[in-house]
Amino acid sequence: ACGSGDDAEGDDAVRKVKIAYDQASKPMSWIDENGKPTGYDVEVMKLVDELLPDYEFEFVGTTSDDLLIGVEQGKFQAGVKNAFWTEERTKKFLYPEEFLGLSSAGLVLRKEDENIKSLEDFASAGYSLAPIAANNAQYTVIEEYNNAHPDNPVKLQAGDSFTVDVVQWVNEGRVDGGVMIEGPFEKQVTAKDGPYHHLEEEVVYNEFDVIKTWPLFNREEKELAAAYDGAVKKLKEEKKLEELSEEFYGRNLFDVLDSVDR
Amino acid sequence: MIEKYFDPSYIWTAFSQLMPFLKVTFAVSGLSILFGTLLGLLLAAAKLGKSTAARKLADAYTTIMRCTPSIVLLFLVYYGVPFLAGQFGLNLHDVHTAVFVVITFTLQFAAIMSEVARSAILSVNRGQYEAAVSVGLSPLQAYRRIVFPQAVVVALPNFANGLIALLQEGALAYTIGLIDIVGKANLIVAANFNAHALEIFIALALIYWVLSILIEQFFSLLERWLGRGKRTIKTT
Amino acid sequence: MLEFKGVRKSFGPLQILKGVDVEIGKGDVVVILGPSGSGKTTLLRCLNFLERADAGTARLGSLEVDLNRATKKEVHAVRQKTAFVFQNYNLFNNKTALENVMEGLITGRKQPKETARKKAAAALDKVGLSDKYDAYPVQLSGGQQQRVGIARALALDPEVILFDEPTSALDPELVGEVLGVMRQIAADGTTMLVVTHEMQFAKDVASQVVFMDDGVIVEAGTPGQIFDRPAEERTKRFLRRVLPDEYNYSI
Amino acid sequence: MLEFKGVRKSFGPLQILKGVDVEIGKGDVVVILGPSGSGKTTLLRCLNFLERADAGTARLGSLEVDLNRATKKEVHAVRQKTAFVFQNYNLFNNKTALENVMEGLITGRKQPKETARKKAAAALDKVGLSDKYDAYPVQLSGGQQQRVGIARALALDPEVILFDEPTSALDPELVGEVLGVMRQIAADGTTMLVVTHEMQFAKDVASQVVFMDDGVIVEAGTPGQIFDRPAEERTKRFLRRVLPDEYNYSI
Amino acid sequence: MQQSLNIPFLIDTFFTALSGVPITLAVTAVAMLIAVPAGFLLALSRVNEVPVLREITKVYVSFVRGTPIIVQIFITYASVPLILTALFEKYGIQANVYELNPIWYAFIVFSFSTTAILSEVFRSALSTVDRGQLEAAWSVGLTGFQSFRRIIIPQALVSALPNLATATVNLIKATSLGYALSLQEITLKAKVAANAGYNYIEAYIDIFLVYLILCSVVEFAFKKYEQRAARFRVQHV
Ligand SMILES: Nc1ncnc2c1ncn2[C@@H]1O[C@H](COP(=O)(O)OP(=O)(O)OP(=O)(O)O)[C@@H](O)[C@H]1O
Ligand SMILES: Nc1ncnc2c1ncn2[C@@H]1O[C@H](COP(=O)(O)OP(=O)(O)OP(=O)(O)O)[C@@H](O)[C@H]1O
Ligand SMILES: [Mg+2]
Ligand SMILES: [Mg+2]
Repeated sequence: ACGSGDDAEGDDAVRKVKIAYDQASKPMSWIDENGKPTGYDVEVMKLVDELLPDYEFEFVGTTSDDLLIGVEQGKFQAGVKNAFWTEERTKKFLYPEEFLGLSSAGLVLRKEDENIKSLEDFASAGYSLAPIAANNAQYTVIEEYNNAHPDNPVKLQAGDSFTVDVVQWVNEGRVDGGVMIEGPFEKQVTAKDGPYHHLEEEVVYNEFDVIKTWPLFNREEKELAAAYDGAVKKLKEEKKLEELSEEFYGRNLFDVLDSVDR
Repeated sequence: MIEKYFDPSYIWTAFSQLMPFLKVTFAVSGLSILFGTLLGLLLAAAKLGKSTAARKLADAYTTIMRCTPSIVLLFLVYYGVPFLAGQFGLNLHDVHTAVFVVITFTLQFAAIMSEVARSAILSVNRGQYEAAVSVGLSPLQAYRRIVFPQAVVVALPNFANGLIALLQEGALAYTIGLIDIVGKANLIVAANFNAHALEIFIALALIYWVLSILIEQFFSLLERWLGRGKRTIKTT
Repeated sequence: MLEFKGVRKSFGPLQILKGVDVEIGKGDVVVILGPSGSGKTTLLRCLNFLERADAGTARLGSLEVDLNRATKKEVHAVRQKTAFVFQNYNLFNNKTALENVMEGLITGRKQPKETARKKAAAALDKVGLSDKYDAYPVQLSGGQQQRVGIARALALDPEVILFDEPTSALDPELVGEVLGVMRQIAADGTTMLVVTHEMQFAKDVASQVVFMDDGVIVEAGTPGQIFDRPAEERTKRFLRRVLPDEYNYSI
Repeated sequence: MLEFKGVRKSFGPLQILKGVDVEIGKGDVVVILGPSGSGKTTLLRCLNFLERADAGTARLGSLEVDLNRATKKEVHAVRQKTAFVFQNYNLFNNKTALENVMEGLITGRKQPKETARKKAAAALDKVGLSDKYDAYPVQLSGGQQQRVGIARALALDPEVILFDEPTSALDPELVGEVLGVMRQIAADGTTMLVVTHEMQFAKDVASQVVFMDDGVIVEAGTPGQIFDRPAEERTKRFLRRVLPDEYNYSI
Repeated sequence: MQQSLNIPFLIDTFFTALSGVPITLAVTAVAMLIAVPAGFLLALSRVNEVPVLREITKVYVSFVRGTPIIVQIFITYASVPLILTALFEKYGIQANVYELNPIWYAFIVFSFSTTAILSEVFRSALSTVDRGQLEAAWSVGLTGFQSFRRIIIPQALVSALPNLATATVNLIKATSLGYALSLQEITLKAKVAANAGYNYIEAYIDIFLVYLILCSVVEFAFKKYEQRAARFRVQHV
């Protein structure tokens, strides 16, 4: 992509835009074995790109930190990183009308703690939670829960995104529970060839919430966001997103869309 | 318990996945070390020179560069340089990320090198310089032929410290999406949903270990070769 | 040939040189005598800009320089015409004896390597070190190091050589030989300024003897004048303790 | 008092000491003469374990040690009883003249600071350095450094002092003074082994003169024997070139 | 296109980041206290070519200095508890390794890695002191230990200090890797604060300021100390 000079040629030219994605957030977005971007978020954006003849998307893999700063500064026009919506973030970024996807968050627990179904239960039990990277959306979810339940908070710790292996930590007893997205849990434990399939009888996944995820746009990119809205609406109607959800998360999360409150 | 989570076969597959990215690590650190050393020597010259202004400037540079966390410096360069260039009508947004990484490492390595060089040069007895100029060498020649060769021996261990540390800064490059060997390890871990990260990191550690042994052997030879005629404090 | 005037130098509050003037003709050998700490080394160092004098001028042939304000180029020019034999030898630690002597020839004087090697070997041979070409300074005895230092200066074949106690570490046998070499190159027209405690050398070879004390020249003259008819009380006192009684017999 | 036997030392293929024996009585002053590179410094260094001899034994009073296989404790014991004056001074760079002299007293000999300071000052005064107590080595002239080195050894008041050319950097005036000091402490019963090129000192003070060449003792005897009636050809040759003609007149 | 900074957040978070300083300093101080003597001993073993110790030192240095700290942290943090638990089970020891405060892992890893770095710093510094200094110290009756303490180390220190300063400053910055252990230090605190509103630029500015202040103070102290330690040297012209 070296067409840097032709931005000025006019509105009728195809506009190249950079879409950043979190390169290490499987299955939402990651770099596959061939070095190509993929994942639910990325694939949706690829479909969006196909529907927008005036735009050409260039996908740039990077980390959360760079993505956030880059989109804010305009280095990237938009970014996808399984981001949730919060009031505060609207000051920094432009959220479009249409959400991008759904994310199921749940607690990974030892079999004997199967009865813990919600964050309230978890907090009441006084259990310890595996650290979550500070820039991870899951961190926000727990933090918001804690803000809403100051008298019964979950013990929340920030940590590194790479060094915490939730299933292992829970199973070995290092922590009592961990937050996970359903997809990864499926692929690790439930799937026959999953690396932790032998632990299937020892750990459980209890979903506690399904949340909408959003692409983040640079504040100047109102037109791009509007174009995105149009395209995604169409994709939703065509049930394309449900297919992708099935493909990447092993489950059509749109089935429970009615019960999603944020 | 351990066998549940630990599967050595991951180490072997990780090797073959990681090795190709070693060249990125080499390219980035090689360039940074080259430029950083040159800039570092200039700074050291300024610190040892007569000009007070140059000395103050070099000192300030060192303080700021050494005290800035690499990640902050990286973001400053990555966002700041294109922004500044933009003010002059240059569009640098499509420049390869490796360039920014090399600039960042160069700036930082130069600061470290300038102190390595300064302390090494100061450790060479002044009589050596005096004897050199007295036989008609210019000050530059005196430094190049007599002082440097002796200072280099002193500098080598510290230079190796800096060099080896730089090789490991791949995690930093990863932050802005440049995938070197550390970055690749992170990607593999992510692709495994964080399972078996221990094996991947062990593979990474082994590669680095071999690398550092090779580097140390090389420096050891260099030190012995350059250290001819040196009398050190050996207590036995 | 070599002339310097009003050389002054202080280290902090300590005034070491209080205005020193010396004039030396081509091929002359001037010996500087004086007690320890009187400023002899400092004087030589100032002339070679190893120390920046606070004031003073020097003339070397047609080259006239201000010892305090000389430019880099002037400094280099002076050093190219002179050589220095250090009191503490200052051999290049990272070079062998032969390389020590060759360095100035190759890098300083831009001579071809082979010529340099031949000259260096010849200079080392002159001071009796034919078997130590490849020894590093740490492998040499005190006297051997000192001789390498002398060879290093001689090989340059400069217009002026500044010697700072060149025979202090040598046994009397060698002192005789080295002084012989010096005498010979003096005869060949090299100008020499020699700080030494060897009275014999001063008497035999010097065209002029300068007696320094406490940063000033107390007295200067031919060896005859200084040794036999010193004018100043300080000189007399120094010589009385210095000259062996035998000297008096031999007059 | 001090006796050593069969001292051998090689550096690589180079045999430097080929079996050296010396015997010294209490308060004796033994002077070692010899050409440059003959192994004099190496011999002293072996005695003080600065160099490990390949073979040889030493007896210091009642202490008997193998020069090759001495234990750490023995080495330390020997060093506690001896002091060394280095050919190239080796002052502690990070200490002032006074601190240089005090160091051995305070840390080595465990004397109280005040006593040490007084002794150190007295030693420096003896060698004429009363005005340089607080100077660092780099601020001292060659002769001044050498005198600090001498004062450092004297202040320790050891049983044996090993001197390696202690007056090489001194002007003749000071040589006289320093030799005077040495003569006096010899009279007080300190044993001394002195490498020097000062024939005068050898003749005046030595109880024994040892002539070394090429790693062996060529000849040893009283000054009278060595200087007036040398038996060996090598000794004669050395002395012929060394002794000023005047010496012959004065007989 | 620059967005304006969120100034109130910037100020708030500055103090949040500042509150991570004690942890950072604790890790730095512990690592230094262990690494300075340990590194010095390792350096001595190499300078003196102590037979076996020297080889061990080489292997140690090549591994600890050669591999990324984050990897060491990870390997330690992932495997030590597993191994300990297995051992505890085998010998019936009643102890929960997971209750150990993770700062202990930080102490261990950073002490080890700093030791390796410093051993090379000291080795180079020791090589700048002429052997004659040691010989002179021996000759006035000092023991080996006394000679080092009073003569060799004060002189070696002069050339060690600039590189010690680099090592210390690098260590202070490297403690930010403690995020992998959920250590409540400067970087982690600032980034946690940033997450709510994605105020990453502000967070990085705060991180920058805190480290800049902290490291400048350390650097200044080292510089002054170096000047003091080098009093005995000639001024270079
Ligand atoms: N470390 C070493 N390696 C190899 N050879 C050495 C070493 N040290 C000394 N020598 C050699 O040993 C010989 C004796 O040296 P030594 O210093 O004992 O002589 P010396 O009698 O003290 O001479 P001088 O009067 O010149 O000081 C010399 O030829 C010298 O080159
Ligand atoms: N860098 C310095 N700082 C302070 N004082 C110094 C410095 N260098 C030399 N001096 C002092 O200057 C005086 C003259 O020193 P110089 O070396 O010129 O003496 P010298 O005549 O060569 O004596 P010697 O015969 O002992 O070598 C001495 O008293 C010395 O202490
Ligand atoms: Mg002098
Ligand atoms: Mg000697």
